[in-house]
Amino acid sequence: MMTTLDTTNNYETISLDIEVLLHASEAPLTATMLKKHLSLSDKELQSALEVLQARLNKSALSLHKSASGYRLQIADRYSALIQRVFPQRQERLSQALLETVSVIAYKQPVTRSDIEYVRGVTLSSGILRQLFDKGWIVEKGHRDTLGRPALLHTTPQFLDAFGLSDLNELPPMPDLNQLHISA
Amino acid sequence: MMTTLDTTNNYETISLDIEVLLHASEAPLTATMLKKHLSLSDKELQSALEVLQARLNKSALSLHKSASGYRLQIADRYSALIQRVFPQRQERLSQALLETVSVIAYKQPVTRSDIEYVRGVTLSSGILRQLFDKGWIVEKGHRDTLGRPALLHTTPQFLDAFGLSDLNELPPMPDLNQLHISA
Amino acid sequence: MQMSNLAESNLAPLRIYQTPIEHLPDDLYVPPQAFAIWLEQFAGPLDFLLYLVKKNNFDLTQMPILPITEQYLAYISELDTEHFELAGDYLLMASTLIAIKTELLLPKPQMSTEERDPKAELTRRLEAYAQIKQASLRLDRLVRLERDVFLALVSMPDQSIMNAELPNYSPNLLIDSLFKMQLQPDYQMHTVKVDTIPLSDRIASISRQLSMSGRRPFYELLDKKQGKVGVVVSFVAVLELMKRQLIGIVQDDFENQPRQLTLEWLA
Repeated sequence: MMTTLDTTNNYETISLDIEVLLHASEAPLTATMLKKHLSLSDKELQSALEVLQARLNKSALSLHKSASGYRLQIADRYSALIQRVFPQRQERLSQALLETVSVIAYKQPVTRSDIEYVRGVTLSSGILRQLFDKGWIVEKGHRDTLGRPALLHTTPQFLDAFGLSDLNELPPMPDLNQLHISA
Repeated sequence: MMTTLDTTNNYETISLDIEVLLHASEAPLTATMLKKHLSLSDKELQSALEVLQARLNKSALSLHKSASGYRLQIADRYSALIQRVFPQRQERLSQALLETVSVIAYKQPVTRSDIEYVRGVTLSSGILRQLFDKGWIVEKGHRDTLGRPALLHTTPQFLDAFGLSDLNELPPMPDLNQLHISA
Repeated sequence: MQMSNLAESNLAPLRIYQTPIEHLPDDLYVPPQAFAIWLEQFAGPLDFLLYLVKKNNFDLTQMPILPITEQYLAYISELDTEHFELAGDYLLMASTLIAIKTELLLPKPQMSTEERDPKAELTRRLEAYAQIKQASLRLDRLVRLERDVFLALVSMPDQSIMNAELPNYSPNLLIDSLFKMQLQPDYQMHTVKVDTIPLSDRIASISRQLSMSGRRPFYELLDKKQGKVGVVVSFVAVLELMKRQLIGIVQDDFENQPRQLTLEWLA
């Protein structure tokens, strides 16, 4: 039987392995993936994550759980410092891009022409390319109309980027009556 | 006069700020840059780096110092774990990374926004960081425009990786303007 | 709005078309110099219309449409080539507005109620747009990764330890990636799920070879390792490049020789 000290050491070791994998991974890692890669039980994972969280509390990082899994990010309280020293890291999104991704997020699945109809503007290929490049949208399936246009959906990365864990957490759509467009 | 306790706390705080900048920076940071960004004396920087080093010893990261500056990297002892879990991590070059280094190779010196302009998408920090890590690019000089953005160049290591002995040996560049297909 | 009454009546339609510009609310007029700034402030004609409706408490069913139409047409004439795509959008919106006006000016025929009501449709579109615009502002207020919070970047362990030998990449990888960047198939194109030989790679490789050699027989462009599927994918790549008018077929004028497909770079 393990002594308490051994167990603690063990969780410490596992927590370091988790830290490594989260840093080395290009995408967030789910609990399932962490358990698989490190051959852990639920209990071991949970305890090691607590140890990791405690260690990170003394550092500049925080453990964040997003829609697609765990990731390491710089603690919120340092955002202002980063914005001051590395202003180029602050990603700005154009209104056109925000409107486009909003149509996709709220009305999915949509076709390209659905987006153009709602926005009243021809969709520039640059905007779709940016959204594909960020991994925020994917094509999945086709609408059974002329030309069988591809259907666009948002991805878990989109949710990750906006700190959401589910599409249900999107801010509610504004009420039409409050928009004051008399019909 | 500061008490010893105050001084220690102070170095602790500085060490966290340094940790933040190293985690946030795409390129390695020199001592000069760290002192400038955080308004530190030589003494403060050295003491805070020692505090940081001590904290990192308990983590999975190490403070790495090279000619181009300081950076945080995963400790060497975790190489085997990373190789096992992410066997593709080293060899695979993403299309985004290739496009980025190609733009730098052919159009150098370029700024970050030059690359974004040519590629038509915003550049994620991770990609530049990977190119710096591979030692394929360096920052050298600044463009004299708003914000004095750093100029990026390719390195001899980049030539090595692609089996070239000189930039002149790069395959002739296609005329991108002629290729451009308007959407 | 005095003009509303006129617009609603079926009398003297010509006077509406002659309405002098000074009757317009100030907001409607954008001096040409401010045009570039204006373009950045509105996401399109619907956005602009929405602004007018909200700013002036216009009732879309009552408002005179001609001034706005005229304004749109003025913008179209100001649009430079860089914003050419927008011209179509504004033209469409202007013609919609004109269509609405025309229907209002004509005596209402007693027709089936199924007939679409363009004004109601425009109102619906404006509402749908206003809703999405509001939603996008709410989305933008969320805490966003890489604007409000940042991923921690770290380097991998030393390359020498991770990987004894440096991988050797072909320089063609660089040039192909540039071609791919420029020649990316439209995202609307139908893509086959399992493509063992990606079309975009073939397009890039064939572009590179032809742009450097000028012309080449089709069979020399094939990657022999790729087998039959490679031939098919290469052929599709050639068709795609021909469609984009980047390559053409060399007319073979040696009648005695067996015909072969020779391609040349046109760009």
